[in-house]
Parts: sequence; structure tokens; C-alpha cells
Amino acid sequence: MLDGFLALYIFMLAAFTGYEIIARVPVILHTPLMSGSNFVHGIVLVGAMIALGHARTPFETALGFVAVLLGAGNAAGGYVVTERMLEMFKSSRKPGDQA
Amino acid sequence: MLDGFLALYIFMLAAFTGYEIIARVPVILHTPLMSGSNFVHGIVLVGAMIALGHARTPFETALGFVAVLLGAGNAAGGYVVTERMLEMFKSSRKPGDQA
Amino acid sequence: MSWLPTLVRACYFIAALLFILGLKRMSSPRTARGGIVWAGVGMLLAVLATFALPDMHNRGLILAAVVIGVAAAWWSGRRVAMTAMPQMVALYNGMGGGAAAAIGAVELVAHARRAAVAVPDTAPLRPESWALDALHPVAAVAPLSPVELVLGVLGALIGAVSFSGSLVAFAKLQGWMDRRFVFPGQRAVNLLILLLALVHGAMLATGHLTVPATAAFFVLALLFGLMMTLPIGGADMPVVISLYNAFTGLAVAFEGFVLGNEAMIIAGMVVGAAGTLLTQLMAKAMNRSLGNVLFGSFGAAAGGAAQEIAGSQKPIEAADAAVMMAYAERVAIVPGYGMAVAQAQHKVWEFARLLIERGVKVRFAIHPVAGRMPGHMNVLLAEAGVPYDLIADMDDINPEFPATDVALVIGANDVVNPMAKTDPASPIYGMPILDVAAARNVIVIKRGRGTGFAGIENALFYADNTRMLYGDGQAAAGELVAQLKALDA
Amino acid sequence: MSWLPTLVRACYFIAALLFILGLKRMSSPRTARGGIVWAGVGMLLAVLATFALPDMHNRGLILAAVVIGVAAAWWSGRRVAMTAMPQMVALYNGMGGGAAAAIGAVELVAHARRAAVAVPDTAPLRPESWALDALHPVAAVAPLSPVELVLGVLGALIGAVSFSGSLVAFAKLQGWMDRRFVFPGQRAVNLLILLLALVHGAMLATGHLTVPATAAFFVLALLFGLMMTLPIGGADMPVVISLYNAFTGLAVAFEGFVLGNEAMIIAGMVVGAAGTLLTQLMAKAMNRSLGNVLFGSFGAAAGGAAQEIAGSQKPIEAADAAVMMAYAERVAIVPGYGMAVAQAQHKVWEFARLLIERGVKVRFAIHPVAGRMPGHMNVLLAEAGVPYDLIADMDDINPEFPATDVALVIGANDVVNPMAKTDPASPIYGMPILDVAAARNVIVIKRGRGTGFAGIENALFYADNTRMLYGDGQAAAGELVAQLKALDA
Ligand SMILES: NC(=O)c1ccc[n+]([C@@H]2O[C@H](COP(=O)([O-])OP(=O)(O)OC[C@H]3O[C@@H](n4cnc5c(N)ncnc54)[C@H](OP(=O)(O)O)[C@@H]3O)[C@@H](O)[C@H]2O)c1
Ligand SMILES: NC(=O)c1ccc[n+]([C@@H]2O[C@H](COP(=O)([O-])OP(=O)(O)OC[C@H]3O[C@@H](n4cnc5c(N)ncnc54)[C@H](OP(=O)(O)O)[C@@H]3O)[C@@H](O)[C@H]2O)c1
Repeated sequence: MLDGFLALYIFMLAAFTGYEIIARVPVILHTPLMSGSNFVHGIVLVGAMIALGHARTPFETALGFVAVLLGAGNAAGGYVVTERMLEMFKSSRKPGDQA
Repeated sequence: MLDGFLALYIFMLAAFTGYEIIARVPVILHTPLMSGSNFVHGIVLVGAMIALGHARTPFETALGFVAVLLGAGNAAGGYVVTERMLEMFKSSRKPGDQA
Repeated sequence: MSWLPTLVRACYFIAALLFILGLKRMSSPRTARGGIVWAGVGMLLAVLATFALPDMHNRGLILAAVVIGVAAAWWSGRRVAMTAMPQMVALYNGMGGGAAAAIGAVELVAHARRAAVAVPDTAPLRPESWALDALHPVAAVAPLSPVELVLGVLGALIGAVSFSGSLVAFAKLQGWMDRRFVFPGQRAVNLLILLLALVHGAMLATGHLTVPATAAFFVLALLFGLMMTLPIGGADMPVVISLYNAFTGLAVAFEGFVLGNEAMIIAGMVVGAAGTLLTQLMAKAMNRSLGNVLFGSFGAAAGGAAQEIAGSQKPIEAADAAVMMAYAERVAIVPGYGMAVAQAQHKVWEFARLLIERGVKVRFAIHPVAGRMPGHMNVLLAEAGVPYDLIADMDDINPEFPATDVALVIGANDVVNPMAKTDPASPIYGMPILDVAAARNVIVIKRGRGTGFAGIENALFYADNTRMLYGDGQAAAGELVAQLKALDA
Repeated sequence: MSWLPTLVRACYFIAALLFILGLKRMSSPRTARGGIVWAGVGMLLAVLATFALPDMHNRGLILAAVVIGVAAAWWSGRRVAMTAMPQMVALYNGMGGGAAAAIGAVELVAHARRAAVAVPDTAPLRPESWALDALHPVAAVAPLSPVELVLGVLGALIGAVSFSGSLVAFAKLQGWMDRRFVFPGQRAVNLLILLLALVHGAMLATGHLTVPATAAFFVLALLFGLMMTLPIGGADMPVVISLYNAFTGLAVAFEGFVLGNEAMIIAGMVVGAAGTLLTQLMAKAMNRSLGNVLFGSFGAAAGGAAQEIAGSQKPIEAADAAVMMAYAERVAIVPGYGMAVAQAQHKVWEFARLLIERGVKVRFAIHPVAGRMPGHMNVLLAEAGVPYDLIADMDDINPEFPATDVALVIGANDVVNPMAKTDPASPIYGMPILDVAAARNVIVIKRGRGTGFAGIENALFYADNTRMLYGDGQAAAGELVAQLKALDA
């Protein structure tokens, strides 16, 4: 339970941080932000690498391989799609002063 | 260093949380919020109580006593003053719909 | 403890910091573009650091999987059309959920193996212990603690639901699955599946880690994600995708706890919270509650007591429409999904510029759910180079329609359908709409008599002051441009 | 580990949660009042839980100190006038900083004692170990770790600076210290003191914990807080208090790390970050940079090449002023510090209500730094019951002054001084002001020829369209009310 508390604090604070970041975001950014946060949980790739890196049995190795494959897809795909969506904001930044 | 990292994470996340809470606060609330956060660090009282509770020598006890005294002043005074400031917002909440 | 793991943890810390800062930047239009780069740098750092971890086996396999996964996703993400973005997000999000579930499976299997050996592993057998030290200093070489087991199982459940659910969402938006899948008693069946999955999960979490139970648990979880998503209409998919996005975040955070990996905990939890709020905001923009999206019966009433519409659609020629707008004082352009399909934004903007040069006051009126994703129209108009100050929100422009000479509707349907206000039997009843009917004249560009997303008739097209300009969006806009130029020549 | 410490930690967790939620509520006008109650409940919970900790000595002393401290602060906080609030915040904040410094001192002394004994304490000798387990499982019974020592010393330094600095701020605002304390080479001296304090701190942190070094460290730290605050003018005090508030938060977080107390870490850090941002916002509202506030020479140039003002002040009778406003179409009321001093807000609102009843459009124009604390005027007007929608920000109302018939300035001076725009030698040069001079007529209520906070002349009072209504704010407003009523009778 001891360590549980520290984890609880981290969970709580991370939740507040995430919540506050999104609060008051304009509608126009909903989809890019969804995509961006989709990219961020691509960090699951790191966990998948660790899982595969410590797999002992063939079954664990196979599962770990799938995990890394999927995780890599999440991270790379999330990045490309978000980047493409946000690229759209480039051209219109010049004419308008602020949004 | 191990535990240092966890502390670092907590420091970072708490800082983000605090920062985000204040961002975009109206001028009218600057002073009450300053007072309110002044109250919140009155939690130092808890630390002072622990320090006094574990004091061994008379000198430590004296220091601890001062710490508790000051901490209690911070907490109680911060509460009263903030409460009085915020009470002002009561009357005007009714006529105006929202601020 | 050597310096290497410390260095890796420092990289993780920086990555977590960059993720948060990146998301912060992404939530403001001015800094949004830089945000994804920051987050990307964080990701790169974390992945490279993980490669450098000591005591990692299967390095070749890891590299292969990473390369294949990245290459496939990069390639597919680069080449899809802009309009297909939402389903790609669903796809990649499902992958993340699947990865979390697979990690949970590996951990459960490894836990069962270790528990079977009875003697706890020695350090080299479970070398990731360095990462675990912090959160459970004593349990490092022992099997998972009860809290870890519970969170690991929960993470696997949520991840699996997100995986299969996101794939269904992908298939629906991709057009592979046109029909909604509904049958009587569906809710009860879904609830039963969820309950069964939870029961099996509880078994796993309390140490009954048999192979059948594990398999059944994952099958049930995947089935639940499938069944839960099948009955939801495609119109609600962006909200559902956002929800699964939050799910995946949570699953990643929980599996991060099991692995003792702080970067996963924090990134996952931040996304979990941010995604939950985002889901609510998106549902709100469509004037729906989240519960209504997930369990409601959108479209179920459609075709029922649908209101009869009197009158006929009155066509107009491009030349007449161009003249009408050329001599108008105020024109509001209302784009919708059709403009996206026809990729007509460039032509539309060219037309608008010509009008502006003639002194006409032109504004673009954007409904929050026009198109197929929130901000869809804004993104397209931004691509075409329309300045922000010409783009008006629904709330801003609605009071201005009565003073507008011509409202040019291009490929929009549901978002300008007055029946949302008048017909309680309509599936879009209650959705706030753009009040174009209040404009002096309305010109509607669409290909024919096709309905919009909700699949219902639109009284606007039959109104006295409405004229229909039939044709593909891009072609019609091009013709308007040509006519306008001809006017001056 | 018994269940009691776990319960206490659970209480701390809830307290931290309530603090954050409370602060969140306090940052929106609608929910602000509830916010302090939430935070208060959290504090109560944390304190009660701490009393229940096992192995606490000196319970009687603790109770006595708590009762005395709470009673004194409660009593003083209840009875001060509303206008004295800022200095009370400074006082209580200083107390918090002092408490953090004292905790640091206790920990350093105890550390020295333990280090001297050479054998580590046994568990009952340092029973707070339960709280330390989490952050440093092994070091629990050993002396402080290097990181803890460094953070402990740093926390003590920051806390001591906040303590003495806040007391100076209190004395200045209370009017006990009118003169700013400046001498040549002041910055160099201050820097030297800080350096010496840091050197002594480094000694302590590296284990040279002699009594003289410890004493010197604290004396230097307190001295630095004093010297740093003395040269700052009273007008900048709210910003400085906010800065020290953030300091105290940081100090509390660092000492919390030393004690292994998560509630302190989180509450302190949240306040540290929030306070830093708030300080910047406040400085920005006064059009100053933080560096300029801390190291600038506000008012130093005053009296130098001050611009000569031509013309004379033209008085007006209350009866004439009342008639003028009674038949005006638009009236803007501009309150300032004088209204707070005279407690005239109720009379002013009564007068405004009478005008509104007669059909006059009345608005209150609030400058962000009118009065002596940000939001001072808003608080007073809210107290009197003025609805929000009659209150206008500077940015909103400035463009409206040219269309305003009468601007009624009551007790404001610096915030309506046009020399902020015209006279680069003026100490308020560059501060944005309320543009009352643009109104058709200006009526100024003040007692005489007293200057405002910046101590400079005001060209507005000599303008052609300005009339002076001399008198105490409350009396003058009362007379206006009476004259207005007489008009109808
Ligand atoms: N924004 C979101 O987040 C989101 C997500 C999912 C669903 N939705 C839903 O999608 C709908 C959006 O409304 P909307 O008004 O934008 O679109 P809509 O109601 O789907 O209508 C699109 C119209 O465009 C026309 N069209 C299609 N292709 C065209 C082309 N190439 N050239 C010209 N016209 C073309 C179609 O008529 P023809 O076939 O006759 O040409 C159709 O009536 C709402 O019901 C909303 O709830 C929104
Ligand atoms: N808001 C903040 O955060 C803050 C904090 C600290 C300092 N400041 C500074 O304070 C100043 C605020 O400007 P301000 O225009 O509100 O006030 P001000 O410039 O201080 O002027 C106040 C005026 O009120 C008059 N007055 C005093 N007592 C009165 C009474 N009983 N009845 C009627 N009039 C009375 C005084 O003139 P007579 O003596 O002739 O009556 C004086 O000219 C700015 O310089 C600002 O930078 C602001």
C-alpha cells in the first residue's frame, strides 16, 4: 500500500494536468488534439519493447512481438496523422493575427 | 536517486497542475486567489506538528513550538482572510448571471 | 544500480515533460504545429533510451517489429486522404489498445510461469526489476503484487475493448460496415458479456491464472468492444473514437504501473483524463450527451413519423447565381461534408476572393459538426488559405443571417436542416443548426437529391427563397468563378 | 506497518485533492466561495489526522501552539478592515515561511545530533520513519540523504527570506515604514548577502553542521529578505507579497520532501507554481515586469523633470453636478482608492441606482490596479451589490468614453492620470490608464489637492472639461444622492 499512495498521487496529478490542458480548447482543435493524444499514448511502445525484451517462452515472445508491432504502429501512425492535420494551420496563421 | 525520480515527477506534475489552475484567471480574483493559495501552504502546520512531535532536545522542542505557532497562524489567518474576501462575491452573484 | 538505468529514467522523465508541453501547445491554434514535434522528440528519446537498457533480450526481434510497425503506419498515414483521417486515428488508437492488452497478457503469462516455479526469480531472470524498484522495492523479484495484478488485468480489459471497438469504428467510417447492428435485448446481452469478462478478470486477478480462463477473458473483452460499438451510428464515431482514445490512455497507464514505467503511467494518465474531457466536449458540440451517443438510438426513429415536406426544389443556373452574389452586399458561405468530398475548398475560396474584390462582405459560417469530424471545415478552409477573421462560429453568425443577402450552402445538409428545430420525430431534433433559412436568398450546391448523414429530408431545399445549383461541389464552384470573371470581362 | 499511518496517509491524499479542487473553484468567480471551504475541509482533515499519528511526543505542546496560533490569527483576521487585507495576507504568508524555515532548522539540528551519535537511531527514536519509507525506504532510520539535506537547506533559506520579506511588506502596507530605504551600491550589498547565505547553506548541506554556521546561515537568510524588500515601494507590494507567497509554497514543498510528507510536497508545489504565475499576471496588470518591480527604481525619477501643468482646478457644487448627471444620457463612474478609504461604495451605488431609475445609462469603469490590490474595486462594488454587468474592464470601456456625457471620478487619481501617456519623466509613464479625459464632462470627487499613490500631479484635474467636487468620498456621494432626490421632489 505504501507505494500505492505514491502511484495514486501520480495518477491524480497526471489526471489534473491532462484535464486542465484540454479545458477551454477551441472546437477547431478537437480532432488534431484527439490525434495528438492518440500519438502520446504510443508510449505503450516502450512498454511493449520491455515486455518483449524480457520474454522467456516462445509464447511470451510472440505476444511481445505483436505488442511491439502494434505499439510502433500507434506511435508512428499517430505522429504522421497529427502532423498532417496540424500542417493545415500553417497557411492560415499568416493572414489572421491570432485565433 | 531512485526515489528522487518519483519526487521529480510529483514536483513536475504538481507544478503543471498549479500553473494550469491559475492560467486565465480574471483580474478580480487575483487577490483572493493569492490569499487562497496562501492558506493552502498553511499545510506547513502539519509538518511543524510532526517536527515538534519528534523533537528530542529542548532546543528542538522550542524551534518546533515556534514552527507550529507560525504554521497555525498561516493556516487560520489565511482561511479567515480568504473567506472574508470571497464573501464579497456572494451579493453580486444573484443579479449578474455569470462572470 | 548502474548509471545506465538512471540515464534511461532521466530520458523517460524528459519524454513525459515533452509530452505534456507538446499537448499544451497543441491546444492553442498558434502553437499547435510545434506541439506534435515536441511530443515526437519525447517519443524518440524514450524509444532510443529503451533500446539502450541493459539485460534486454530479443533485440533483433524488437528492432524488426519496430521497423515493420513504423514503416507500415508511416506509409498508410502519409497516403490517406484528408477526409479519411478520423478512421486512421481510430486504427492507430486501436493498435495502442491492442499493444496494452498484449503487454497485459505477457505479464499475466509471465506471472503465472513465475508463480508456478514457486521460488521467486533471481535478479537476472527478471532484470526489469531496476524499473520496478521504485514502486515496489521489496516485490521486485517476486511475482506481481495484488494491486499490480488487478491493475494489469484492468488495463488488459480496457485495452482489448479499445482495440476491437476502434477497429469497428475504423470499418464503419471506412464504409466497410454500412448497417448498424441492432437486435432486441442488445443491451442485456452486452451487459452479460461485460459481466462475464469481469468475472474472468477477477479470477485472473486473484491468481487463478489458467490458460482457458486467460483465453476466455481476452475473447470476452474483445467481444465486448465489438458488441458495444456495432450498434452505434457512423455519425457518432468521432465521439466514440475519442472515448476509446481515453480508454487506451488508461490502459497504458495501468500497464505502466505493472511495468513500473513512469513515462507510461504519466503519458497514459494524461491522455486518459484529457481524452475523457475531449470526448465530453465533442459530444457537447453535437448537442448529445455521452450516454446518448453510446446507448441512444440515433436514427432509430428516422423514417417513422417523418414530417411531410410541401413544395418543390427550384433549380438555378450558375450564371444567375453568380450575378446574384456579385451584386449582393453580404454573402455567407456555409460549407459541409460535400465540400470535403468534392475537395472544393480551393475553388470556393477563389470565388470568395473574387466577391471580396468586388466589395461584397463574405463570411464563412462553420457549424461545429459540419463534415465528419469536429473542425473538419476549419481544417479544409485553412488548407485553402482562408484567413481566420473571415471564419465565423455558429453562435456568431446566426444572428447575422437575417441581414445576409445570399447564403451559399455548399455540400452541407444536416447542419442547415430546419427540421432539427421543428420536427421532434427527426433524429437530429434538438441539434443547434445554422439558421440559413433566415437569409434573404439561399443557394444550395449539391449533386442531386441525396440526403445527408442523418439520412433525412431537408425542408430548406423546398423553401421559397431557396434555389438549387445541382452539380459536384468543385465543378459548381468552378463554374461560379468562371461566370464571375465573365461578368467583368 | 499498522493501519493507522495508512489511514493518515489516506487523509493526506484527500487533503491534497481538496486543496487542488478548492483552488480550481477559487479561480472562477461563480464557484470561488465554495473553493475556500473545500480547501478548509482538507486542512482540517490533515491536521486531525496528524494528531492521530502514533509515536508523537509533546502532544500537549502541539495542542497549545495550535490553539494559540489559530486563536490569534483568527481574531486578527476577523477584525481588520477590508482595506487592510493585503498586509494581513503578507503577515500570514510570512508566518508560513517562518514555519518552513523552523522545520528546516529542526531537521538540520536533529540531523547533526543523529550524525554525532554515529550509530543510526533506532526506529522508536525516529518514528516518523513510516512517512519516509515511501521516498527512501532504506534511509529511514539513517541521517538525511544528500538530496534531502540540499532540499532541506534550500527550503529553510527560501522560507526565511519569505518570512522577513513578508514582514517588511506588512510593515510598509500598514504604514509603519513610509520611506523607501535606498543607498548607493545597494544591489551589490544584497548580492553579497545572498552569496554569503548560499555559501553557508552549502556548508550545512555538505555536512558541516556547526552551531555558528547554522546560526549565520539563518541570520543571513533573514537579512537578505529584509534588504531585498526594503527598497521596494509600497505600490509594488501586492506583487512582492504574491512572490513571497510562491516562495513559501516552494519552501513548504522542499521541507515536505525532507519529512517525506506528500501532502506538503503537493500543496507546496501547487502553490509555488500557481503563485509564480499569479505574480507575473499581477505585474502585467500594472504594466510592469517582475524584474522591474524587484530591482527597478519606481518613483526615483519623480520630482525630477516633472511636467508643469497649466490652468487651474475648477470647482463645482454638488447640486450642479447632480443636475448634470441627471440629464445625461451616459455616465461612467470611475472609482479609485479614495472610494475605498471613504467606504463610499454603498452611497455611490445608491446614486447610480437613482440615475438608472431616471433612464441614465450608468457603467462602472474599473482599472486593474485601482485601489491597493488587484480586484480591490470589484470587491468593494460587489460588497455594495453592484451587478456584474454594470462593471466594465478598462479595455471595454476606454473606447466608450468619447460617447460618455459625464465621467464621475471618485477617489481615483493615478489610474486616470493622462501624464502616464504624455510625460516620459513620470513614474507611471507607460501604465495604461482609463481615458476619462475623452469624456464630454469630467467630475472628480476628492478631498483636496492630495496626490495619489505615485505622488505626482494630475493634468486631468486642470483640464477644461473637468470640475472638482471637493469633499470626503462618502459625504460627497451622499450629497449627490440628496440633490438628486430633491430634483424629483
Ligand atoms: N463533424 C463531426 O464531428 C461529425 C462526425 C460524424 C458525423 N457527423 C454528422 O455529419 C453531418 C454533417 O452535416 P453536413 O451538413 O456537413 O453534411 P451532410 O449532412 O452529411 O450532407 C452532405 C451533403 O453533401 C452533398 N454532397 C456529397 N458529395 C458532394 C459533392 N461531391 N459535391 C457536392 N455536394 C455533395 C450530399 O448531397 P448529394 O448527395 O445530393 O450531393 C449531402 O446532402 C451531421 O449529421 C453530423 O452530425 C459529424
Ligand atoms: N491595485 C493594486 O494592486 C495596487 C497596489 C498597490 C499600489 N497601487 C497603486 O495605487 C494607485 C491606485 O490608483 P488610484 O487612482 O486608485 O488611487 P490613487 O492614485 O492612490 O489616488 C487616490 C486619491 O483618492 C483621494 N482620496 C483619498 N482619500 C479620500 C477620501 N476619503 N475621499 C475622497 N477622496 C479621497 C486622494 O486625494 P485627496 O487626498 O485629495 O482626497 C487621492 O488622490 C496606482 O498608482 C497603483 O499603481 C495599486
